[in-house]
Amino acid sequence: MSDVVTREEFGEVVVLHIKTNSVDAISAAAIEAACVDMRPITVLNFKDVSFINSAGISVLLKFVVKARKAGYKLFAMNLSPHHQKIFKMVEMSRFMPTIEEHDLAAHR
Amino acid sequence: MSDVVTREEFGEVVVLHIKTNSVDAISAAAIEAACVDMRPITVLNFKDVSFINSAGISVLLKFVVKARKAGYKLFAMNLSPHHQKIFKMVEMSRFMPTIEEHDLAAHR
Amino acid sequence: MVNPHFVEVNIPSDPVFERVVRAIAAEVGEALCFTDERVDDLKLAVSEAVNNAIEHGNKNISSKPVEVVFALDNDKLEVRITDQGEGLGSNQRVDVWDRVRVVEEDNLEQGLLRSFGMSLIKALVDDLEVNSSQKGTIIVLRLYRKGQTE
Amino acid sequence: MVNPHFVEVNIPSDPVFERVVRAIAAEVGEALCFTDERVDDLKLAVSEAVNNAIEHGNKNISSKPVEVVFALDNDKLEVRITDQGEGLGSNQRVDVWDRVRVVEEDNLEQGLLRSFGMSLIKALVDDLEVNSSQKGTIIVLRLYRKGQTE
Ligand SMILES: Nc1ncnc2c1ncn2[C@@H]1O[C@H](COP(=O)(O)OP(=O)(O)O)[C@@H](O)[C@H]1O
Ligand SMILES: Nc1ncnc2c1ncn2[C@@H]1O[C@H](COP(=O)(O)OP(=O)(O)O)[C@@H](O)[C@H]1O
Repeated sequence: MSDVVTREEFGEVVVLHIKTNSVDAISAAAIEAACVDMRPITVLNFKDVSFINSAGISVLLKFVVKARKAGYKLFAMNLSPHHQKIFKMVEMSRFMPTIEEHDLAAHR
Repeated sequence: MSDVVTREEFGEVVVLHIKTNSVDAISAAAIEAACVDMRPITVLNFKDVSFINSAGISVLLKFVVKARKAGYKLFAMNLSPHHQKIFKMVEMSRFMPTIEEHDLAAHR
Repeated sequence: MVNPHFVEVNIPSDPVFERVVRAIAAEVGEALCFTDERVDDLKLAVSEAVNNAIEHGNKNISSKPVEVVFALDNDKLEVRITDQGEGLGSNQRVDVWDRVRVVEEDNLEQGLLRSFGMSLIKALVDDLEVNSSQKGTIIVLRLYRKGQTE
Repeated sequence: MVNPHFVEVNIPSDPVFERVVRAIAAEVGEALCFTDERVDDLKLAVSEAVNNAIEHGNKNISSKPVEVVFALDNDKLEVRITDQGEGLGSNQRVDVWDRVRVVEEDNLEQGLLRSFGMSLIKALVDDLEVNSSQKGTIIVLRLYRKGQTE
């Protein structure tokens, strides 16, 4: 497991905490490495992320593809208002809707 | 009162929370403006500060001078390890020793 | 401030240095008192343009520099990104970027649609100009200081 | 990475742009995998040198640029800060900065001692070189990648 993403599991859920502030071409490989072991509910936590560009979105799409193949649900948590806007613009939000911290409580 | 510094008072204490991440020539004037109304125990909270240069130290010295004139005690709180090192190097720590959050509890 | 003010930077064509230009964009945006949201838009637009210059323009040949000039004046910020590539080719025209490209079911497997970056830039800035020849490409982004034009 | 790699920046002589150079220093330090502490040292040293170039060198005349070159190679980072001032004068010699200047009781009222910035730079980097003439000053900072030399 890399430092760039840390895992937290409970029930059917895995939360992948992205620990780099920049989701871009440089951090893409390390983030993609976390894509291997997803769960029926997979949540990407963007709390520490202050920047995502199209190279970053490309790597996030790998999670989308993987989740769809497995029939898993994929969510984004703690996305900044700016990134919510960007995700809406490129319709990423259709494939990775946002979830609130408290919505996960039921699974804990 | 400026956005750059916010005040919190209790008992003999005033905590001045420095809200800019950079204590430098650019933010100096706004920080100095908070120097006017000190208390017998004045604490500068550096929690949000990630950078201090010599122009920044110069403005902090104004607090030192003012505190000494009034016979007040001046402390630094939540100084990063890097800035603790710098304050020791330039012997700023003699004039503005560090204090821990919990040491203030007695005054609350 | 006397106008205009120029911040000029040259980076090698290695994607790691895109972060350098993005950091400059953030500081310049703050110096101009842009809102946080606008600074984020600026950083993203600059990031996409610089990555294109590194990748499509200079083909990741690190000895070929990408030059970025930030021209700050009273009413706008202009950012010029110049590479030494072979230009965009005649099939790439600015009007194709008028619609923001979106992620689509059919394209998921292949990753993003082409023209994703350029259409994002166009959506985020007030004004986009592309000057391209066989000697390279200059992308000019403009952000006006009094709110957005759209 | 092919070596050396250069990141070059020109800023106007206005203290607001020192933050731009400092942001570059932070990104360059991270690209070289410096520890957080070493990145902080680098940012502070660069900040002091750039402020001196703006203030003492170019006398805050914003149309006079300060040039900063970051040269990255396998074993070190070299930062060259160049201004167009009149030089340090014969009374400023590098050896006076060997001791870190400290805040003293007697000087509190006047603010900091002179030579505070330069002695800080000298303490923070592995190597400091000053080349000064009536045409300007070049300060060269070096940080070696395998630990500090002291
Ligand atoms: N600086 C450039 N030099 C040459 N071609 C470019 C440049 N910038 C963009 N292009 C061309 O425009 C296309 C669209 O770019 P973009 O929207 O960023 O999408 P992507 O980078 O994903 O292909 C690129 O695929 C490339 O062919
Ligand atoms: N780039 C420069 N050009 C001319 N003089 C300089 C330059 N940098 C430093 N100096 C001289 O060296 C002195 C020491 O600088 P420094 O240690 O940073 O202290 P300070 O800036 O507080 O005076 C300055 O007062 C100035 O006379």
